[in-house]
Amino acid sequence: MKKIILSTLAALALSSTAYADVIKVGVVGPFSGPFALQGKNFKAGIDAYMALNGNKVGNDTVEIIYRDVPAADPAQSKALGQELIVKEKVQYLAGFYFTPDAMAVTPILKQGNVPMVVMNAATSAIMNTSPFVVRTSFTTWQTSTPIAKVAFDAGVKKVITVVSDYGPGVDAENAFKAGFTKAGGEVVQAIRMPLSTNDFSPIMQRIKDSGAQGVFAFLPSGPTTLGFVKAYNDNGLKASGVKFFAPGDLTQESDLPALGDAALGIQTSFHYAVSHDSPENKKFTEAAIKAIGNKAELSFPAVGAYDGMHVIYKMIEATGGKQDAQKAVDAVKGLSWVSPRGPVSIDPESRHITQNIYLREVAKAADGTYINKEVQTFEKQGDPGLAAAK
Amino acid sequence: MSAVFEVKNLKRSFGGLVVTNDVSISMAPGDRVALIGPNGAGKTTFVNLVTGTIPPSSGEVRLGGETVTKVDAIGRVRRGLVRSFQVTRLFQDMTPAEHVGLAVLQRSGRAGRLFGSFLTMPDVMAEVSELLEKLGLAELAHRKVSEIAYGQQRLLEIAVALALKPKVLLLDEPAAGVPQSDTGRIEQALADLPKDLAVLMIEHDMDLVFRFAKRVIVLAAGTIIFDGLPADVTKDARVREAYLGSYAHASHVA
Amino acid sequence: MQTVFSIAIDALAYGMVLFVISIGLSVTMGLMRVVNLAHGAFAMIGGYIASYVARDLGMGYAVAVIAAVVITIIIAIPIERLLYRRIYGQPELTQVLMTIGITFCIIGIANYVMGPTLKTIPLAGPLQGTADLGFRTISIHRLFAIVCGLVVALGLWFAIEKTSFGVKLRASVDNAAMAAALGVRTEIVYAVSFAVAVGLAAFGGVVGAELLPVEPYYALRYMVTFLVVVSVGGAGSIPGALIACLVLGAVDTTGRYLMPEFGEFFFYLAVIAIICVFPRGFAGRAK
Amino acid sequence: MTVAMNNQTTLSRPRGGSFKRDLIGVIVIIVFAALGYVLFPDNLALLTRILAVALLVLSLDLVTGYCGVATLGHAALFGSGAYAAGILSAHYGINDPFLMTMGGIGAGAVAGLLCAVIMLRAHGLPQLVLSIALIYLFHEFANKASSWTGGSDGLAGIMPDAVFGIYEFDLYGHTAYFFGIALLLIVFVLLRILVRSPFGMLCRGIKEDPLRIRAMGASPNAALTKMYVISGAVAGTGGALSAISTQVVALDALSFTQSAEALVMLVLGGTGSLFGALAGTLIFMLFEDYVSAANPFHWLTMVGVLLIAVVLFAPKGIYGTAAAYFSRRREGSQ
Repeated sequence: MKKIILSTLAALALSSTAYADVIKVGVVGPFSGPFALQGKNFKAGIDAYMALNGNKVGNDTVEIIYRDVPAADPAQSKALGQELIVKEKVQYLAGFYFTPDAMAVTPILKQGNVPMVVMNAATSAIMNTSPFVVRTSFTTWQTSTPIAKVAFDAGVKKVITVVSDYGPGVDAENAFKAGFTKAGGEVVQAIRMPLSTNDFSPIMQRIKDSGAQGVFAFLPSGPTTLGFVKAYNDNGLKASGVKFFAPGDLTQESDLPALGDAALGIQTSFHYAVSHDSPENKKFTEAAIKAIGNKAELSFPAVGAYDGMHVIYKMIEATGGKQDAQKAVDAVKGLSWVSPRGPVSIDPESRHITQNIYLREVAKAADGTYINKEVQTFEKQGDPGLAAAK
Repeated sequence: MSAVFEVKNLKRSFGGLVVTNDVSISMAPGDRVALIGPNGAGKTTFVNLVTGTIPPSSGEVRLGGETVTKVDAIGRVRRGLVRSFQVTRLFQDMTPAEHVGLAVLQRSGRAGRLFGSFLTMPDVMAEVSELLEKLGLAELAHRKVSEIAYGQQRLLEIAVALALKPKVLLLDEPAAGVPQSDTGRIEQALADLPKDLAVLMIEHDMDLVFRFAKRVIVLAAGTIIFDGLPADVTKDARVREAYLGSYAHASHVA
Repeated sequence: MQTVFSIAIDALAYGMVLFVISIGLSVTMGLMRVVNLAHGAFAMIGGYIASYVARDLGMGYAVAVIAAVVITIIIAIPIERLLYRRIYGQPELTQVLMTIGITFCIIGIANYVMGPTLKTIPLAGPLQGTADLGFRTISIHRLFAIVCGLVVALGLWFAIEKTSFGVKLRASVDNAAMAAALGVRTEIVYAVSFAVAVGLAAFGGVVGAELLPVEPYYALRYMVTFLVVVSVGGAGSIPGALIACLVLGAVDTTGRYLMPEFGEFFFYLAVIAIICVFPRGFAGRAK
Repeated sequence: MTVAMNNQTTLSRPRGGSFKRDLIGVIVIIVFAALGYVLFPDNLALLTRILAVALLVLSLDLVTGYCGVATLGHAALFGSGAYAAGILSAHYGINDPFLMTMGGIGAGAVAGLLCAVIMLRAHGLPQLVLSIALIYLFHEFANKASSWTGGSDGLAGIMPDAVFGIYEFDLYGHTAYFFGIALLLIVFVLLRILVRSPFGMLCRGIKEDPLRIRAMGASPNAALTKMYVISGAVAGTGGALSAISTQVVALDALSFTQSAEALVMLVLGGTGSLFGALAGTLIFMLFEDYVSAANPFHWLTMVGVLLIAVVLFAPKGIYGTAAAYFSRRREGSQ
């Protein structure tokens, strides 16, 4: 008898969460610490989406719960992910700026019956760790591959690659190498430097001595980017005609004011520029700038978060607010919409976003601010990284 | 009787300055020797050379017939050369029982044990009680050192040294800084030192020297200028010169 | 051969920038015996002030440098009176706890007030651009940093070794009670030294900003580098710090050129090697 | 306080049985563990993390609190344990949690030996810098050996088996929590025995005056090396617990940040006491969790204020100051 009452109670408890009016979304990201700016962009993207689309899906109210992982710290990320699922009873997990933080949480998705929407972490392999992961950002392979063709077409046949020695850096190096040798070029040297490097003059000397016509670089956005670009100018590489190619992490909009004139003319390939010219983007940037408070701080993680929210809203719609990870993920496979970055879709197989990659050049806008001006479009790019890993 | 402790032609210079010059001393078990000398005579350097804290420029130190010149300070302690310190160096947070216990454990090769406590080792405790009682410290056995009087700390220094069962004991001014009222107990402790132990005492207090030593060595400017009976030391012309002239020469020697 | 020269110049420039930023820490740690992990935080404050004055107020580089030094010192005075004074002579670990706490607070406040983005300090006209050395170009600012390093080194050496204040400072360091008995007001000596150290931090933060850009996490990001450089030199020694900066700068730069993928290894292996050979640092005095 | 003499040849034992205090310690830990389980059943992941870090801080207390070696690189031992346990599972398929823990203990001890050999070449500030250099070398090494460690992506694929084949390491973290509590209790009891042992006494002596210890014929460096190895085993236990409970190991386990945080927690609680280490860890991590959830954007300032407040108002650490206060009270009332 007692058992029946208990199980009835349990069922009641379960059903009350399943048909709850409030649907919680747990967002894990770096909201303090050296990467706080990126976390701030997550929040701006989410706030923008909810400002434009309301906080209700059907009868259900969406509530966001933020948790801070200041730097790549998978143990902390896992503990917070667990807490969000078990204690806060979130139906969706989202955010994740760093790959290891995302990878730490994917093993518990199945048991927790919770889908994860990755809003930034850019290593291809995340998608393989769980069928409940959907990604609305990009992969380093995706953004670095097109620039190889750009470099080759610009007449550069010998390139030296310089990357920060960590996961995304190595990904960028491999992606560029694959694309560039396929096009017929030669990578004369591949340099990996420690993440903490702050004086790049000796690296510039290496580039000079290598005899390469161009340099492909990948560094995480932030202070090192500034040092690298300055060193590139100050050591006379720019003047001597060594061309500079990089994925757009290097010319993140929030770094551009600091880079200033030093960055002018640098070409990068990326999935999103704040200056992208479309009505969707205009709407997005207006709302996001309002949310973040300072236009100069807005950059790509915000659009990943914005589209991530779009995917989550579609999932809630499809499941009617019930907790069903499989159904939610299935519902967005093949989903396509027009994002602020352009037309995008979720690849049904990899659950990663298919999108346009743009070649951009740093330029001065009419109002004196620096922008990434889109000059060329590579349409409907998937993620070549997964194929390469196989 | 053969020498238990020998120093032969010991020499040490810092740069061009010779601080210890050709010092030779030989001691047999049971000897009670006092080493005296004016300020800056090189006594501290001599102690450091003998204990192995600094290496000599040339010369030899022998312990129980074995040459230990190349042996480090720890090795010499293990071979039976133990010293006390001029200013007590005790562990302020530990008790006298723990001090002596640690010394006994170390001597018997048990200081590295990861379990148990000397408080539960009967043989160690017997030795600890015996030593503490002998030196009149039993009442204070479980007080922290920081809470006991300086005179008693000096006695504890001697207890720790004895717990190491030395063959040669180097006492560096054992009564320094002790109020007059307490020196009696220290003198008593010195008088009670094991009979077969060779003791070299470095001391300023001439009364103590005369009561304790059977032999006196005078060090001046790094050289032995006198080695003989206490009764003869004040009569020696060179000793008088060294002490009375020491004020004039101090700046050169120091 | 050109490459060797080129690397040598890079090493010199990098070492001097390190020197300018770290030397203030050498003063606090060596002369005042405070493990001041908040040193980088003061350098960062200096950088922010200079950036605000030069970029937002448009008042020029020279004004910015002076404003940064003066205002940082003014900000530091209450911190010294209320907090640092409590940890003089305390165990090192207590000092570590206090100064890390101060650093966290300053980072949090900087993040709140100035925002998380990088801040630059526009250079004065003559410092912009690059100079042609014949075989390579180098930014004029780097040359300026080298000169600053030399001037600071000479100035400090003179102040400590040749002035009456230096005598009082060294006396207070060696034996505070004795110095006080001789009529030296040690409290004032400490306060002035602290102000000098903070001023140097701010100056270094501004001059070094081209290499170590100003952002809220500056204070923690480079804390270790400063600490390492000062300790390898021997805390409190100006020539020691200079040698340490030049040697470590050279090791780091050369390593980065020859085998960039092992850059960190070279630097820290050199640190270990140096300390094993000089356990008190290059110019460490035996106590 | 007077010491009663039983007879003429043996001293009485000091008052206040140490066994009683051990028992109290164990009971306090169990009570806290039970409270944590009852009050925060949904936060077991965090509580397990606290347990793992507590082991690291205890291990740090052994070298810093009991031997006076200041280090900002202690996570090297913790991380080595974590990676060893993780690699056993991810690369060799050894998924038994006890074997993984043993692997962590062994690796931690080896790392401890390695660190000791280098750390003991200097004292004071240069020693602190050596520890920093070491932790960066460990970190870089793990980053470079990415085929073993997963590099900056972290080591995934750690799948510990159920404990005794029954208790799975599940989402709710019950097993991990109890596993961690068991490890902490065992380590705590062993460390209580250790710090009271002849060796523990020797180390306290070394902390106060290494020269005096040399004059007693004992080698401080040999003792410190031994303590470092023991400390490594303890930290390795914590690392293994972390790897088993989170099923992932990343470079942050070997980072300067982790080391510095551990030191902050230790000083916060009070050095030279096992309870201080535990209290410091618990207070710091709960505080951090609370303020970072309350304000994910600006919580660092609050942590800074806490540290400053502790130095100003509890200079011996929170536990150390409280213990001193109560013992004064007790003595006053007698």
